[in-house]
Amino acid sequence: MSTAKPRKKGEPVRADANVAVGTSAATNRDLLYSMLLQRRFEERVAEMYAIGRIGGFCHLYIGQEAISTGVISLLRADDYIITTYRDHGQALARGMTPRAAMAELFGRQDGCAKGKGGSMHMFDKQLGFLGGHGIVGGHIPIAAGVGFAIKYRGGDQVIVCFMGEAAVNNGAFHEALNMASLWKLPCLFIIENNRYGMGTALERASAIHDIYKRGASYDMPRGVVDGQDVHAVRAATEEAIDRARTDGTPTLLEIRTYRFMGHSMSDAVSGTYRTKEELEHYLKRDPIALHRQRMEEAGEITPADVAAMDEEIKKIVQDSIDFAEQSPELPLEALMEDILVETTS
Amino acid sequence: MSTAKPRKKGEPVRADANVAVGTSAATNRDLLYSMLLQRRFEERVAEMYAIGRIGGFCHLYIGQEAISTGVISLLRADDYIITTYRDHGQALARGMTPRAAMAELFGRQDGCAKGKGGSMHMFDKQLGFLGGHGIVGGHIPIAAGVGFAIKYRGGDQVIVCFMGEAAVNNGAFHEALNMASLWKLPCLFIIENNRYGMGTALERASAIHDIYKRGASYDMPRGVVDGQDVHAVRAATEEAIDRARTDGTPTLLEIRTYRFMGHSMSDAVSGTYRTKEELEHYLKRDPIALHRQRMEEAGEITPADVAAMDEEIKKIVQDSIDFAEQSPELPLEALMEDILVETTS
Amino acid sequence: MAVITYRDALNMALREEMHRDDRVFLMGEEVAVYQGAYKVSKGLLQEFGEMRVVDTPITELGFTGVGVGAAMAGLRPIIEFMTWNFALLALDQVVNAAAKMLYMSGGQFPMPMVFRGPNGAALQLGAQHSQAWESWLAHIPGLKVVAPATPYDAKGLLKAAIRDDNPVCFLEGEMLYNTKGEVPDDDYIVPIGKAELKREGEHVTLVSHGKMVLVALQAADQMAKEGITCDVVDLRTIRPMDVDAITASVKKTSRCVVVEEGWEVCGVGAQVVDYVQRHCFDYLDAPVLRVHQADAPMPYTKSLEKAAKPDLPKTIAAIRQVLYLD
Amino acid sequence: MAVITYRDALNMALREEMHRDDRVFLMGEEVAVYQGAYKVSKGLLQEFGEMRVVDTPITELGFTGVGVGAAMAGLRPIIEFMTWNFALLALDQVVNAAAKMLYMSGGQFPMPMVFRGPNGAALQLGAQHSQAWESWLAHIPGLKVVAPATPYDAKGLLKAAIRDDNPVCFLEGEMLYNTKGEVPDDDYIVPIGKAELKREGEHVTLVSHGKMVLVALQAADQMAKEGITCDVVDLRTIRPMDVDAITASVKKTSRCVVVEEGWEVCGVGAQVVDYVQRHCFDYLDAPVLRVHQADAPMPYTKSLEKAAKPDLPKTIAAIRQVLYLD
Ligand SMILES: Cc1ncc(C[n+]2csc(CCOP(=O)(O)OP(=O)(O)O)c2C)c(N)n1
Ligand SMILES: Cc1ncc(C[n+]2csc(CCOP(=O)(O)OP(=O)(O)O)c2C)c(N)n1
Ligand SMILES: [Mg+2]
Ligand SMILES: [Mg+2]
Repeated sequence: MSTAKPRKKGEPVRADANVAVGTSAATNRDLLYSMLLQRRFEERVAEMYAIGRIGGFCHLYIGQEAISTGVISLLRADDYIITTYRDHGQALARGMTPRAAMAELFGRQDGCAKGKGGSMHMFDKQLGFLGGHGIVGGHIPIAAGVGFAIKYRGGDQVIVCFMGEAAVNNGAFHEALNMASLWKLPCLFIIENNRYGMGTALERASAIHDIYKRGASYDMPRGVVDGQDVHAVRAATEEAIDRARTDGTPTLLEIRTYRFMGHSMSDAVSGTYRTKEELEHYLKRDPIALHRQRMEEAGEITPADVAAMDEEIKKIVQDSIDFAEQSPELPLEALMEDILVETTS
Repeated sequence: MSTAKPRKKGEPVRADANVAVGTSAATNRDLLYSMLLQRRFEERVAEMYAIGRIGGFCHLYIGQEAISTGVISLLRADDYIITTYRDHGQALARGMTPRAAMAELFGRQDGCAKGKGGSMHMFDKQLGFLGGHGIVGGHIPIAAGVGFAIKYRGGDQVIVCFMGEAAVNNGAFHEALNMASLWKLPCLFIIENNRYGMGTALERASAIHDIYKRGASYDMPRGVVDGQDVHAVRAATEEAIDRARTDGTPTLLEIRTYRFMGHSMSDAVSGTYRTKEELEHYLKRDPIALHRQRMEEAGEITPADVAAMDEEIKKIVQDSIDFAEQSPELPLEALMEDILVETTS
Repeated sequence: MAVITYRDALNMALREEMHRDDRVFLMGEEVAVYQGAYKVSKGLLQEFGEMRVVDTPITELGFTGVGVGAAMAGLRPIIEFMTWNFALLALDQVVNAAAKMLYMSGGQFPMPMVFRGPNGAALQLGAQHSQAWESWLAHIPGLKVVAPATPYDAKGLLKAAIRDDNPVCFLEGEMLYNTKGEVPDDDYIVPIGKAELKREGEHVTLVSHGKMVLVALQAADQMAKEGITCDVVDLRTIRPMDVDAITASVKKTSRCVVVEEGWEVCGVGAQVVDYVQRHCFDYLDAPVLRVHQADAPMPYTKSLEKAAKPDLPKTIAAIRQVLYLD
Repeated sequence: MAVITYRDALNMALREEMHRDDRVFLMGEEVAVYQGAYKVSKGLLQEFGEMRVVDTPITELGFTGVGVGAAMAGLRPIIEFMTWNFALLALDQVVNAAAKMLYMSGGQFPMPMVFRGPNGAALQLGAQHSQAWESWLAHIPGLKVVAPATPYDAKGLLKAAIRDDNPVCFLEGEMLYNTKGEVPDDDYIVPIGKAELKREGEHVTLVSHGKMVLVALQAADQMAKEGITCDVVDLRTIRPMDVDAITASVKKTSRCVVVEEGWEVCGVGAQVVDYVQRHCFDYLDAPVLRVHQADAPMPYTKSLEKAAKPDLPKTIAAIRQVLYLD
């Protein structure tokens, strides 16, 4: 049953919505809204990148929205999230406003990191959103450290660590998971297995292909999940969260998905390393379409409702662009700020 | 059946002895000789360290000799070995002369690395002995690289990589084993599980205690072996070598043993992190005593034979000390030599 | 002589050397199927096969160690870092293994290998993807460090690096890959350890390397309009540094400005200053000045990034200052 | 005032700060049950328990990252490296995470943490265990780097580092742990960023830090017998460097020698030279000279190791040279 608080129109799924696993219409609507917001937001991000409003490396999340939405919809406001450079979706799912996210992408001072971080480094302390990290694998031990702090303080929060499947071959993954299990740190290690690390297929990078099985090396509860089905994601996540809150047991989840766009804005959608046919095959399982269809079949939503939601979201995204456009860049003296703090404790 | 070539008295077991697994008297005698040589050599090393002839960090191998001897006795002269800072035993088992080893420990120019390497960094290119390495885990990817070179050239050699059980938690282990299996590199990864990494018991460092099981994360053949029984070590090694020579399949072997001395010369044998009782329990399974007893029971050797062998070995070790004593240190200009080579190809 | 890009010059060097010596192979992330993250290895997989052009998992520490082992066993690895930013994870292998193996082994194991990839900041890549590591690498005995500024030097130095029997860190530049220049398609070498006087002048010595050489040359052009001429010393090799080339120029001009991409503290410029003041003490008419990145992590913000980077105006300002022009 | 060892001074600082603030914890290899590889953390496990004194697996990269995460979540980690040699494996976390988090997050995440352990060569530990990393660390904006030479400074600076809300790299010395000095057992702080004039003189400025300060002081004593007196500037903090303290002294003495443990190229001394020639150009009567480790990996060979290290005779020789004494 959903315990979702009433949500103001245009407000994304709140981290504190505390929606339980279930199929209530309200919950499903929140989930659809969250995924659609990420989708529409990033479609416009691609445009903004093309016309030079956004620079640097920009990695889109399109196709993977059921994971960010499914996992994060079950978190409490005092839980933590840490992720990779592919961080727009999770930031929005956590409740970062499209304005703060878009302004960050534009490099403006109203961005979630005042424009200093950019696409790969979104942060929001209030939301327990510990960033957007650019070094593959680097944030995994950091997640274990957040878990350590939770245990140190005797809290029952959890930290969710999103990573790509290619990160699983990196030494940082191995060191972090061993410590997380050895010390029983309340971590959810979420592998977003979109089958490619840049241009390298999983099978060309990992000696085993059911990578969740690596959890066995750390005696860690593990599982594999359909990442295109937001309900499946939520079911697996809720179990993992319970374990973590109860006695700090960490979990490794391999959530299988597919990246509908190129690795980054500078990578072709298909051609070099994956075929058009493969792409089209996976496009058939669009997480948003699947969820919407299920809702329509259950009579929880009508095409008209969806169209209205879509319109509303598009407005919100347009508003975020207008907002970012008029937000200034930091003044030049800010270059030498935020390097060190003056304080001591 | 043993195919051991006739061995001159005083000559350690040669890498090219090519002894097959078996229990022929000659083979067993070679194995006993090899282990006893390591033992007597290191007993004197401890003395030499105490009187300041040897400096720096010095890690003794006493108690683990069945592993070096068992594994290396099956290698061909063109195979490779790489190991950690705890490298005296393997160097001698490979056929490094006690003179070259002792002179290296003394830091003299007749040492196997001209005295520049010291206890932790013994090298002998002729023997395919690729060193003693001081960074825990660091030599494991290097071993994979040697395996890569073997495959690259289409050879059927193998590389044996010895490591301690604590190295298994390090990221370098994970990255190397994944690549070795993914690319089918002819590597033997030998974990010498002596139950402690310095003062840290395996159980306090690793989330699983049957660490050979980590091989599963890389789909790598694996096994656990009694490291106090030189025959058991050889049996498991021969299988692994066959796999590697046949089609490059690497193997992970956890060989269980115990360090009879402290971690290094500056660490007490027992007290802080392990009890006297535990030590005494393990001392009962001295690999040399066990092997000798088995030989005596089989009537392959008499106490008198052993005494004679022991005498001979003690002479050889004394000779290595006399040799090292009179070997000079490199001249001062050597400080700036061996930094770069002048050659190009 | 053909005019080609820095990228194609590197590609040519790789191809020529892989043909010349079949012990040479290229390993790194996306070097094979993807043809290189920056397409430097374009066509090599097709030409040399997957044993010699090897895609790796994302394991900088691991595959760098694989290169070290391959070198110990007689091969000549070229290890590509997608960018040098990620090499931070591999420095233990570069420093503790590659740079020291020859010494620790008492001369038994030379390490004929090349570590290469783009170094320094590109455009708006943010704090973790915009670092210049030459001063760190130059600190380490047992390494050679090279940073070509032009397509000609890129080809010649990469060929020299591949043939060198020592570990060579080869620093390219994402912003340099598309720059063009004349590159002979014959088999030439640019010697490691030799700087080049890229512009001759009388009044000021500009010392630089890599991408910043282009800025130094622009600065020289601009000052020339005011009748002030500059020696532009392109170090090309940072370690071992061609101290004679620097001091010879400074003894002539009596003034020196060092331009580099990296941070100030203990940067390459600091070492150049040390050499200059030690060897040209009585010749200097002004303190040596340095142009470098602002002492801050690189911001994503466009205007701040621009302000953080060493550039033409900052170089001009330093030149004017050593000339006491304003 | 009690005379205690450098080791005990550090232990005192750890104990006092862990009592003062229960967000402070110590993590590293062998810090707990084993009481520290060098016994710096003696008794802390017994006093504070295993949640605050934590033994880790051999995973420098991993447990340093754990420290970073703990700091992001509000704790104040002290990460011990058994020696800084092994920190090479952790530099990605130190540089790309700890040093940049505040900046990348637009000021949201300060990183109140300390990275500490012995730095530099001890005796015959060979090439992989004898390295001094201060010049590398000092290169990085977002870090503070501290290297106390005396027990008094060790306690005061470690307490300051633990209270600092920024990441502080704290460089100790295996050869310093047993040195003794007066250390008050009350709660004092030595401010980060302030050098100290450890000896006052007229003729030459000796700039040094950490272990080498003791050598500089010996050199000052010896020169004093010839009537030549030295300012001995102990940097104490390498980043941010107290440039004023250096230049004030050099403006007085007109001569300067920098003594450091590490390698020459792009070393700390190079940066000191840069500051001195820039700010004291018209005051200098001689080039600034540097004393440092030979430009080679550290050999195990006893006599070669001695020859490789900076020492009293080399320091005296440099002093005499800047005075044109022979
Ligand atoms: C240590 C490191 N090496 C290389 C890179 C370059 N790089 C950025 S993303 C990426 C692929 C990561 O793939 P995966 O982990 O599957 O995540 P995905 O991009 O598919 O979400 C690579 C190689 C990096 N950022 N960090
Ligand atoms: C990366 C690194 N960290 C720490 C050390 C210090 N150290 C040397 S040996 C050792 C313990 C290793 O234990 P194990 O791998 O079990 O090998 P053993 O000594 O038992 O043979 C440690 C922590 C090191 N040499 N390298
Ligand atoms: Mg992926
Ligand atoms: Mg062990």
